[in-house]
Amino acid sequence: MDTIEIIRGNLLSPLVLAFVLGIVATLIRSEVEIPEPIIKAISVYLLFSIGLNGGVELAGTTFSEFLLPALVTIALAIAVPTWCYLILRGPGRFDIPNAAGIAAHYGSVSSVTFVAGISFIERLPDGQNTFEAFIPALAALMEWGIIVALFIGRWRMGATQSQNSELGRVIRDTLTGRSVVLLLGGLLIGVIIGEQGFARIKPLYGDLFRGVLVFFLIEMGMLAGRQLRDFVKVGPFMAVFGTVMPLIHGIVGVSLGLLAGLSPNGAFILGAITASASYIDAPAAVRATFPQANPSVYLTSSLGITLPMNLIIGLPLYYEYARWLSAALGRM
Amino acid sequence: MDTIEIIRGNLLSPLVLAFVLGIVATLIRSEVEIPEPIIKAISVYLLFSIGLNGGVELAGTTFSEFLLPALVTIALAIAVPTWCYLILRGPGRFDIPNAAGIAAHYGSVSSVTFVAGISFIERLPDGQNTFEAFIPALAALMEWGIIVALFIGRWRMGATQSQNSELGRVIRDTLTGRSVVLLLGGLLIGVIIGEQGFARIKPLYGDLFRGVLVFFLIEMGMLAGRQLRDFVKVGPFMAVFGTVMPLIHGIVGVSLGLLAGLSPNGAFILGAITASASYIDAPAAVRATFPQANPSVYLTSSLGITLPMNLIIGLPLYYEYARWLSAALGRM
Amino acid sequence: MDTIEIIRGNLLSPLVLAFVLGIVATLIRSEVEIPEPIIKAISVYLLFSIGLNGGVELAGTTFSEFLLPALVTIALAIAVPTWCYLILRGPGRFDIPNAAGIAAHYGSVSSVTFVAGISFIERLPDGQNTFEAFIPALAALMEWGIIVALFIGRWRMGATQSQNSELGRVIRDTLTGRSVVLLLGGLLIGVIIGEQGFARIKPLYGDLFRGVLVFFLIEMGMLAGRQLRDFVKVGPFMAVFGTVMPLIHGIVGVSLGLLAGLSPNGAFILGAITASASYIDAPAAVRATFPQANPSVYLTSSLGITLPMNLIIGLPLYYEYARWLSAALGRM
Amino acid sequence: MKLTTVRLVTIIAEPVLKDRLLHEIHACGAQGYTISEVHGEGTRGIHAGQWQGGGNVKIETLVSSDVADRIMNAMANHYFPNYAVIAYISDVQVMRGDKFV
Amino acid sequence: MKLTTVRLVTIIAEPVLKDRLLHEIHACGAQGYTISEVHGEGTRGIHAGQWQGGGNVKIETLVSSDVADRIMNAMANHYFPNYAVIAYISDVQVMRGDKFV
Amino acid sequence: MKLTTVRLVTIIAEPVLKDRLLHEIHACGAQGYTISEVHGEGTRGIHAGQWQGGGNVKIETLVSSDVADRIMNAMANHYFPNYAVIAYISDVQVMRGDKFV
Ligand SMILES: Nc1ncnc2c1ncn2[C@@H]1O[C@H](COP(=O)(O)O)[C@@H](O)[C@H]1O
Ligand SMILES: Nc1ncnc2c1ncn2[C@@H]1O[C@H](COP(=O)(O)O)[C@@H](O)[C@H]1O
Ligand SMILES: Nc1ncnc2c1ncn2[C@@H]1O[C@H](COP(=O)(O)O)[C@@H](O)[C@H]1O
Ligand code: NA
Ligand code: NA
Ligand code: NA
Repeated sequence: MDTIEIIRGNLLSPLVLAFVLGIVATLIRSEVEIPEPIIKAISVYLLFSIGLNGGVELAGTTFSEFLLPALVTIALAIAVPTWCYLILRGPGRFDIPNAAGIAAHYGSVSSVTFVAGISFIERLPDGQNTFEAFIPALAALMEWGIIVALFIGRWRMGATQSQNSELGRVIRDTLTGRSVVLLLGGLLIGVIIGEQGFARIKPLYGDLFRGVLVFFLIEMGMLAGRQLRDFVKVGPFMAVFGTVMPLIHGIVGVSLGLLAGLSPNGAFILGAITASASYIDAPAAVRATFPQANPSVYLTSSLGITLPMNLIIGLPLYYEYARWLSAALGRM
Repeated sequence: MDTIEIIRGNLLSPLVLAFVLGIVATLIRSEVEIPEPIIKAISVYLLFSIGLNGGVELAGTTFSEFLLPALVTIALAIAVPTWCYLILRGPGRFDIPNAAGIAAHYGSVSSVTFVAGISFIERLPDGQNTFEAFIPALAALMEWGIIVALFIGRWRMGATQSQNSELGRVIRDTLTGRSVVLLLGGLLIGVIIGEQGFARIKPLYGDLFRGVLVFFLIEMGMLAGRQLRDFVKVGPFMAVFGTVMPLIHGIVGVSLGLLAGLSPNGAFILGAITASASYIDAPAAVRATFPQANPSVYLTSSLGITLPMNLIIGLPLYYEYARWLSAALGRM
Repeated sequence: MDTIEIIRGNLLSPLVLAFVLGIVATLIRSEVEIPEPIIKAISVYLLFSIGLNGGVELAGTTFSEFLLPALVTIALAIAVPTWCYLILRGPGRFDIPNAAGIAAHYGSVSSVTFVAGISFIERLPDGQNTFEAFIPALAALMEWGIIVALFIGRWRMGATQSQNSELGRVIRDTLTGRSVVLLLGGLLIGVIIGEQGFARIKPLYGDLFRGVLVFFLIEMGMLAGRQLRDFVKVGPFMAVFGTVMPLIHGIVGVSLGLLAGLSPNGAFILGAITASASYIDAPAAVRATFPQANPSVYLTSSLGITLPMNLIIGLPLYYEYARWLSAALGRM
Repeated sequence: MKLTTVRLVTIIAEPVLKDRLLHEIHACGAQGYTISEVHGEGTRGIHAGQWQGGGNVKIETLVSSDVADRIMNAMANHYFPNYAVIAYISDVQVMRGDKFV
Repeated sequence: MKLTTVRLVTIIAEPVLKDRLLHEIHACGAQGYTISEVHGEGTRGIHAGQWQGGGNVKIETLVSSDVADRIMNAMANHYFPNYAVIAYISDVQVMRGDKFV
Repeated sequence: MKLTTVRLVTIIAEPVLKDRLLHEIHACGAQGYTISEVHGEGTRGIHAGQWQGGGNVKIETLVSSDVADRIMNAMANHYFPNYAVIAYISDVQVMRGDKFV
């Protein structure tokens, strides 16, 4: 009942409504267009803001608080793509490149889902809307999932020299990728400038955040809408995979997060990260390493199925689960 | 005297000054450039904001309050292009495609004039700066004027089958056009999220609105400035048409608005919408349906003559007239 | 000690940190990308904001207060390029086109350094963070340095007719250039609308200013980073020239500013303007007038050496010097 | 390496025509196309897209000689009279010619 | 369908030259042009537009053989020595050849 | 005015290939290149860049006949099988042919 309330609250939040507006606009073939440079700039802004806000709060966090969640995140970045790969190869009957390619998507992070998860928390009443300041660093660590998946694929295929050099390039690109640099760079700057330095730039990086995210989600909805049309093409297996796996990953992420000592809110965000499927960094990396893999499959499932699923019902579910499990553990 | 004060106040508002700066920059061939993607994104933002703000206020409005103004707006969307067409064919001596093309422009809505009208009201002191929340829906209805004009033209020409299919496409495009989707989508989202949901995105969609509009008007000024140079080409008839017709439409729109029960401010905005000439949707639709019509004429008159006229002297006039007529009616 | 504190404070300001983030991102070849249209729009915004804010404050300034600083600025716009030219021809052993080209850069204004200087002041505690409202007009005057340098070059080369017509075009372009139009246009609009008119657009042109500047500086850092790589190519003479000349110009600018009656803060900003080297208007003008001059030299030195130098250590130095000299003069 | 010659048809048109032209070339038998945003000036005055930055679209399509002729005829009949549009053909060499015919 | 052959002159140049080149080709007799934004690299090092994203402009103009020669000569005399610019000519076929000459 | 004929190789490819293709053509002996952003459709379905606006890159390079052959072979061997990419060659005339060989 309470859960239903939370799901309803999420469904009727400006974020999800904007996302749905975007989907609808695409389905009725309306010509609402948010130009690509704007979208690129907004994603830089969102990631940098999240880093900054985290950094400002970070003061006082000890390394030991961070250590366990970081290890858990690394474990997830190894385990999730691996087990996705196995499922896709086994029951999924995909060949190696496709299995590794899809695993790379589900093993890494969708910035939109991540940002929406943070915004989900910030929407809560005061006192219930805080989470660990180092969360952006966890999101950066989770990007490693891409590398793990590609590595598995390469290894199973017996890669040639030239393909390995391509993999080397992908590893470098992932480590210096946009999200990683902006999240960690923002975090560091936030730590250095502190509350006081942040105050003067807060109108942009704090007050506007949610409004900009709503704007961004109109475009994300249009993107997802375009993929939705290809829904049928991915086949029943991927339709189920794209809906069920994120739910499982979300549950696992939340659980491990709580066990690693994260607050319920922090564990919720870790769950959202784990559940999310990348749709920017992973496609580029997979295309470069496994050109044989079919982009229709991994793009349609991550953008057309998993992204809407996570935004619309995933987030409130992970949140409720985090609260429930935390209460249950507290009672133990 | 009071009217002159209002005109002066409008002339010296940041909006009109930014517009004039844009015109001047173009005339001295300065290279101030606001890139196209920015302008596109800003117009999405402006329309969506207006929809949102309207939606948030809409709670409590009954359908019966909306009905009469909506009917009046539909009547205007039919009458204005029709009578423009007749004038352009008669005294104007234009051929059918040109007459219908120009009528499509004056029969529909310029988003800039609409947004500037709303901003005109919001600038007023508290207590005098409210208007009916459903106004964005009226603007969306008025877009139908394009279809009416094109329909008249097609009918008078005895259209071929293929041309009719083109008209079908234009009708669909108008109904699912950017302005309509953003205004109505924003309105709906605003209704759903209410005051409370809006509070967190207000820094973007409320506080920044006027500043962004000023920025936008610099570019609009440059656009109008470029058309102003072609002023001479449109000939004396269109120069008079582009100046006088909006004034008449403004007066008519305000009057009918008041009779339909709108507040003076609401009637003023309906007047501004009626007076305005489209310069985005109409040109595209006319070009697609009547390629024979000369774009120099309809673009120069709507952008180079009517837009500046409305922004600079039209708005304060319609406002004063709305106040005067409302007082006069009140006295009846 | 106090100076070191100020330098440290500047180094750890969000502005400089964002700039450094941009440099680092480039050096590790990260793909953070802020698209060009965004950067163009932001620079329009920054210049227009500065003009506006100046204009709003301008009320009450008498022409006589402005006269002496304006004359000093004009003197600097003549003297700085001239003496740069002589040094570059003499000890620098550059040919005429290269000497004039480089002089044009150091004789005019870098908007980033100018804006960062203003932001440096606004960061100070209340009561110490004001400066003369007409400062944007001084920056616009200083743009003339480009013309002076090109004029010297043309004169020394014995220009042909066609080359003179090119120079004519450059003069016109400089006078109607983006920075000049936006600074002066903003100033004028600010004067007209006053505090009251500004209040409603302040959320955009006031509150957001610093945050947007931080965003902008990420890109400027990437730009400087790309030039840094070419550092070695410019040779030892330009490396010294690019570091030392700005310092001298900063000292001279501050000193003359104080003598002309500017406040220490105002003199500091005049110093920053004088010290800065243009990297947008000057390159275009030089390329058009002296195609023989080598762009690697003037771009690398102004963007790769002088810009970071000014932002990182120049600004706090000029500020400290302004305070020190003002105190010393006060004691006389 | 075997190269075969195919026709490259280039169309430069005002943006309002984009969708219709793509439909047209497809109907004439083209298997693909490439579009870029350009702007320009010709003998016709202002056109409806011009205030949006003077933009035109350039459509390029590699086709067989027959298809090229069909496209040129369609252009001449339906577009040249009323729209700001030009079209031209050149010969280019490709590797797997059958991909384009 | 009658096709005539005209010359397509393509110029790729740093953006600072844009207005001058348009003026130049017009003076040589071109009736129109199409511009696109490109970027690239050649034998010359950095040029003044390069930091703005390495941008160049590509100007294409359909002209008669005479005009093409005049443009190439103007390029060789006024621009090749000091600027980052290249130019090349190819033959293309158009329908209404008189539009371009 | 002496004009020499060189080859213009045009490659249209999904953006993920950009850096590798530039490297490839350089290795084959090209002295320069020009890139533009385009989008398009061909016989292959969606590719990874497509959701980013359907973007492709178009790479043009003026080269000698030998280099053109080497580039086409490299394309056929390494890229045609798995990527959305096409390539074609045409002849163009330039003034200082030695700049491109
Ligand atoms: N001679 C030409 N060379 C290159 N492009 C041209 C030429 N003439 C026209 N164009 C292009 O075709 C578009 C339409 O031309 P027009 O129909 O002559 O106005 C122009 O905007 C240019 O982009
Ligand atoms: N071989 C080439 N093929 C294609 N484009 C070239 C070539 N060489 C130069 N360019 C283009 O022409 C511009 C100027 O070349 P350059 O004068 O050699 O620096 C470059 O930025 C490229 O866009
Ligand atoms: N027949 C064609 N004409 C022009 N461009 C084409 C053609 N076929 C493919 N292309 C371009 O090459 C890209 C890749 O094509 P494909 O490998 O067939 O999917 C497309 O996105 C188009 O930009
Ligand atoms: Na994941
Ligand atoms: Na109207
Ligand atoms: Na200077």
